[in-house]
Amino acid sequence: MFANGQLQPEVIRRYHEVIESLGPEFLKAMLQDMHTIRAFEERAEQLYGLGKVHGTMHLSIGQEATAVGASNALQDGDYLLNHHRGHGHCLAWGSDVNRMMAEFVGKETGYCRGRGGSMHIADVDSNNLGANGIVAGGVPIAVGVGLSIKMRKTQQVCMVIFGDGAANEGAFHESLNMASIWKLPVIYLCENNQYAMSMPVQKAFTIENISTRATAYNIPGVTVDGNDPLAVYLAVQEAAERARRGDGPSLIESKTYRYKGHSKSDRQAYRTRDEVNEWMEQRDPIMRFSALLTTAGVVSEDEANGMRDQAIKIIDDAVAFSDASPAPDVSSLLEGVYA
Amino acid sequence: MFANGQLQPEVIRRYHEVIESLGPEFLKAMLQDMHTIRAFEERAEQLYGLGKVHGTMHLSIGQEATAVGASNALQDGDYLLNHHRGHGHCLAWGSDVNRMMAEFVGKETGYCRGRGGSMHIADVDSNNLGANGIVAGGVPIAVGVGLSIKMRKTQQVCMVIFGDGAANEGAFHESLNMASIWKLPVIYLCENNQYAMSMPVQKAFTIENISTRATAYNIPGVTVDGNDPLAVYLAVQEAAERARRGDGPSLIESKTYRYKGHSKSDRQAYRTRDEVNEWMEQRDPIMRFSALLTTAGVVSEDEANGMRDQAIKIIDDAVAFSDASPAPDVSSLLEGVYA
Amino acid sequence: MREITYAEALREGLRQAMTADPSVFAIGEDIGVYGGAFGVTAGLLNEFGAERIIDTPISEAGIAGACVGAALTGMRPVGEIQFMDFVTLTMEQIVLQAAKVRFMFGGKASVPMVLRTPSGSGTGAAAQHSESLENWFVHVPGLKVVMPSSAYDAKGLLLAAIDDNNPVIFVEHKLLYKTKGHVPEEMYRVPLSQTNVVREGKHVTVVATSVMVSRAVQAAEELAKEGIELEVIDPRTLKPLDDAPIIESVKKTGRALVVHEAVEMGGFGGEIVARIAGSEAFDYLEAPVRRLAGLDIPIPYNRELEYHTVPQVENIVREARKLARGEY
Amino acid sequence: MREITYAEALREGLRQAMTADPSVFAIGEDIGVYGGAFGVTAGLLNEFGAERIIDTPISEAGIAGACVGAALTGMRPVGEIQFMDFVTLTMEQIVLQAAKVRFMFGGKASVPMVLRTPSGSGTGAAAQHSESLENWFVHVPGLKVVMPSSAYDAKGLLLAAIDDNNPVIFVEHKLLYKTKGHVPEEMYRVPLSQTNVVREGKHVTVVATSVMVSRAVQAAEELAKEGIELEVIDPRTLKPLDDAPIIESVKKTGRALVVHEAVEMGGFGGEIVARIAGSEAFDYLEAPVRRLAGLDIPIPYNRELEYHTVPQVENIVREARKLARGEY
Ligand SMILES: Cc1ncc(C[n+]2csc(CCOP(=O)(O)OP(=O)(O)O)c2C)c(N)n1
Ligand SMILES: Cc1ncc(C[n+]2csc(CCOP(=O)(O)OP(=O)(O)O)c2C)c(N)n1
Ligand SMILES: [Mg+2]
Ligand SMILES: [Mg+2]
Repeated sequence: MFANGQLQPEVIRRYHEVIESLGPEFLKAMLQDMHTIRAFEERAEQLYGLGKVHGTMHLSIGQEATAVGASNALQDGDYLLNHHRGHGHCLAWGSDVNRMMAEFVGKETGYCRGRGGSMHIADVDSNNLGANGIVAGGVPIAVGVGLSIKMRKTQQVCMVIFGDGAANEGAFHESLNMASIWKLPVIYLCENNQYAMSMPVQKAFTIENISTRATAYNIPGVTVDGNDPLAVYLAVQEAAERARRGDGPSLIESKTYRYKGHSKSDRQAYRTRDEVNEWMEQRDPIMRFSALLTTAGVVSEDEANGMRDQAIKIIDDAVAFSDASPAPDVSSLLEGVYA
Repeated sequence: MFANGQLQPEVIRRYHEVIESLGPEFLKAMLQDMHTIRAFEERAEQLYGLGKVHGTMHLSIGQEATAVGASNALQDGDYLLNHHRGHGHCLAWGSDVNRMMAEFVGKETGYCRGRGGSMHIADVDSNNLGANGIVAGGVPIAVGVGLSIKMRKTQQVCMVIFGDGAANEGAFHESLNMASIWKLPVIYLCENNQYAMSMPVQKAFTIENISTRATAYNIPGVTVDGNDPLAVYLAVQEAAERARRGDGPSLIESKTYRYKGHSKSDRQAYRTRDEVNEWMEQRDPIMRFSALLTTAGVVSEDEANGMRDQAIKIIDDAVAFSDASPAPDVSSLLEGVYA
Repeated sequence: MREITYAEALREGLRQAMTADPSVFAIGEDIGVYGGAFGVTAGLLNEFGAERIIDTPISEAGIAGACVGAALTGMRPVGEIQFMDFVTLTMEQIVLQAAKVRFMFGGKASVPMVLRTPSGSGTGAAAQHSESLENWFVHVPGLKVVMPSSAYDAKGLLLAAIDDNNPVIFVEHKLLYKTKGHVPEEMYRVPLSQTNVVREGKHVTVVATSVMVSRAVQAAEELAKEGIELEVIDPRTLKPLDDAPIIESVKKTGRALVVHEAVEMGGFGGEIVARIAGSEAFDYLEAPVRRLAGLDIPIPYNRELEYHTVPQVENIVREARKLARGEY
Repeated sequence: MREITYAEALREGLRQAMTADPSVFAIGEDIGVYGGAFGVTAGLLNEFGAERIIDTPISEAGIAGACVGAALTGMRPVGEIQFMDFVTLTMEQIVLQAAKVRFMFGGKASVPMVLRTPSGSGTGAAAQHSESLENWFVHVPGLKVVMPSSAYDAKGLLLAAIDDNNPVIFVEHKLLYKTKGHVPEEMYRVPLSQTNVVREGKHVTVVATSVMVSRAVQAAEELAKEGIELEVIDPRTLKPLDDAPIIESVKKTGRALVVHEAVEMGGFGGEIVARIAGSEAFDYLEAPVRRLAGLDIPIPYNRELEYHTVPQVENIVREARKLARGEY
């Protein structure tokens, strides 16, 4: 098992340079964020179990590395188009946990005033253009964001995140083609967690790597270990540089795994417990990154252990905030439809 | 120039075997069909000019080789899904010119009783499932035809024809993926005539060959000279065999050129007269195939020359038929909506 | 009498159709091992195998196209679009192909397909998973639109829809899936285009669809205590519409209220009002013809906001009472 | 007074908006060197360059998405969908994204985009190129729907639509492009949601949209010879609808006829009838409220069949006369 440390020396050697260049504070914050995401998701599930949440949710436990690696490779002012399994991305983007939690439970203090809920959390002020309830719903929007950046001649980039399932929507195809012909500054990040609801990638694709599809648009396509935040970080960073240079879009496939069911009511008949356990035990992104940073001497064992507690505290506070927040007033029901 | 015969010996050598195996009658019929298609299109344009046609039309002059090569590679019982520039494919499929012409001018004796017109000519009895006014409209339908064949366990195949422009619709992507994962007996024939209305392929794609997109679905993709009916024939034949074997779909790109404007009212500001002339003079499919067959001794000069006259006679008769045909009766207006 | 749920009734209908006719098959996202997002197809994969219970990639236009192509060539597909909102991705295939092919080809092809899809709010699924878009399809010549409001109708209408040689949009409701009702075991049909007078009454005609039918019946029960008798009418098939029983009823009651969950503006209610106001029933009208329908806002996430976005029993009671008392 | 065509008026409006505001740009298929399928954007490529007059591949969902994303991030895109039928390929982006984003995000984003598209039959383009689907959009909260019937309104409404901070579906008509009218050169606006009484009259209120407005006016001129005076009303903006002038008119005339080209069933006419029949105008009604609209069939290719599929002047004359004479 990874915790035994066998892989460490090689991994550290590989990452020596990047660890040096990112520096301990940055790396610690990444690990802390991964813990916070997991704690958010665990609490979300718990709140759901307690009947405090009306609606559905899509948990990203097991996928924290992709969210944290990707967001950290971008800069203030860049854009994010997120998808339905988006709590992690939103948090990693730097959104306020309190307002996220408040939105999750439908309170007026939530990012969307309780109108959006789990699937629609957005933080427009920080150019987080929202999660999306529609599979691939954000993918064509990325074309417009990319065009807008190009026309406004800023140095921004737009990252659009979507699942393996989304890569089979027609919108994927149209968007990648348009971004490629116009060399738009868009990073297409496909978070391949092996399943689209019950559909395994093996049945939904005849290709091994979704990144192969970049060939159809003559753009770079890479597949990275989505449970390794640094691998994701490096790929997104490279794509962002390319985009800022004016060289156009990239497709990054981040291979990861979702530990929980697709949404609230999933018997998971489409996979085995063994498969889930294997990912949890062998490839857990938090465990791995934690081991890497401790072994590399970036964080101490104590610090690493404290992060989980810190995360839980952050989430406790968020729940306290959302508990204390008012529900939207019915008299405001008609607000916010038109500008 | 081709007519000077320089290319002949090499071409003949290359095609020796296929010319032998197809035999003179078959080849002559192919050439005759190409003439008939051209005569149909020329007359269509003329009728349009005379104000006899209400609506629009999309002429395939210059693209006859693709239509004739493709259809002849298939068998009775196979399915055709055609597109808006579809007169040629329909004729090559063996549909009745009289009823096509009648449909073109909106008569009751037309294939669609005058309800469909140029863009919707279908001959359901011969499994010609119709032209389609929607770019890529037939492409997802091919999935269903393929599934149906598979479930009915027949040896049929389905050929769906579409333009280069259609390859940028989302439907293209969804359809090819579905056909690939289920190994459906579908032949995707992309008739790349260099333009989608005013949009040149160079601006709409960042890839050189549209057939490259087969990579995204792990299926065979080939590009052939679409002005060479034998090249098209061979590619479609191979794809059909593969499909009948149960090995799934193929993508064939047939590179050709449209001589006329996109539709009735096209100033063609997006291309030069020189470009058009070059294709007409250097690569005309009828001229080339005629030269090949005469040089190979399959047809005599006389026969070859007679074919154009024969084509015109066929079309004269078709016009006479459609002229003599009644218009639909207004009292039948509500018919044919529901089964 | 056996009682089963609306979802079970649909499953039984589909199972019987598939057993009786090898050309019937089902296709959609997660309808196999998952059993469908709302469990309608649970277990059918084991019974019929992956060749006839076809799980698809997330490609709604492709699903629709698969149905159109299969239907054109001798099969009778039953497609599922996981939430009605996602029909937005199928409109080209449904509206420009399925609905028109027969007419465009001079009456020479048929497209015997059914597209099942769950509409409606009430589950906290927010704006992109809660829509009721039936009137879009009502507006499209060549389509039929069916909207069962009970377990009994769900099975009977599904079997009739599968028998039908035209494309049928079959609109289910998320909140109805778990509601129970009497459902015979045999393979019965509820004919399409046969409006159902669910409850007789003499004061106000209430035309309601889908989940609103039972709400209207509840409202009728409450108002009956006040001596106001509602006649509750469920068109069941919205297109082609059997409007005669509606017109007849209004001639009797002189008052009409149309209730649906879909957004009022541009909705099916307008069609019903126009049928009444343009017909001979006009002369019998004693009050304005009123609509009660969804607010002109996207469905909000918050439970209470969501509740107030679409008609509830108390709203129907209030409106019908006002109409009956001549307060309009 | 200068007279120019509806197409020219649109072009002038777009040109002025683009000149005045660098965030306005146009995007669509063949709008550049080709000048648009109906010539609306002819010449603009030369004026503004390929960065602001953007020719796209044939990817309608992508065009819609391009508009949504650009609008969300500070631009004011004017998209073109070459024929209204092809909006079927954009419904997800328009209905589930553009229309809902603001509400879903708690009122914190705006999507100032315009989607221009030509509707209507009369050009022999048959079933897949002749539709009038405006009521689909009317049914969607968050959208605005505009439908100019004259060159003057075309320019003024387009400028108002571009100014507006919401997604506006701008429905043009193929047969109107070449019609001429008085159009001032300055950059004037016709405010959205301002219903226009095109012609005053006292016997029958005719509510007409798009190409039907001039047909209604022609019908009014004919009937005037018989002493029947039609009041012709053009809502111009279908959503949000300014219905007060319609209600007022019906209170005056007591008779109403709603005319549109779109298929009658499930169409916008139902909305208008329901607004009238549910309002205080009900008490003034002296006759049923009637609709005259497209037949419930796909648009046929043959010219004569096509002609008879949608309302023509003579049909309006006949219906209005019957209403006026109390023959209903
Ligand atoms: C257009 C559309 N189709 C179907 C759905 C229902 N749905 C929501 S998430 C999901 C699976 C998505 O899979 P993937 O893209 O791999 O993302 P993941 O859930 O695995 O993160 C499905 C089918 C949807 N929301 N939108
Ligand atoms: C969905 C859709 N978008 C746009 C159009 C308008 N249109 C008709 S043909 C055409 C060009 C098609 O190009 P291509 O697929 O290359 O076929 P070609 O005309 O060159 O044969 C366009 C834009 C359409 N009919 N359908
Ligand atoms: Mg996935
Ligand atoms: Mg082309």
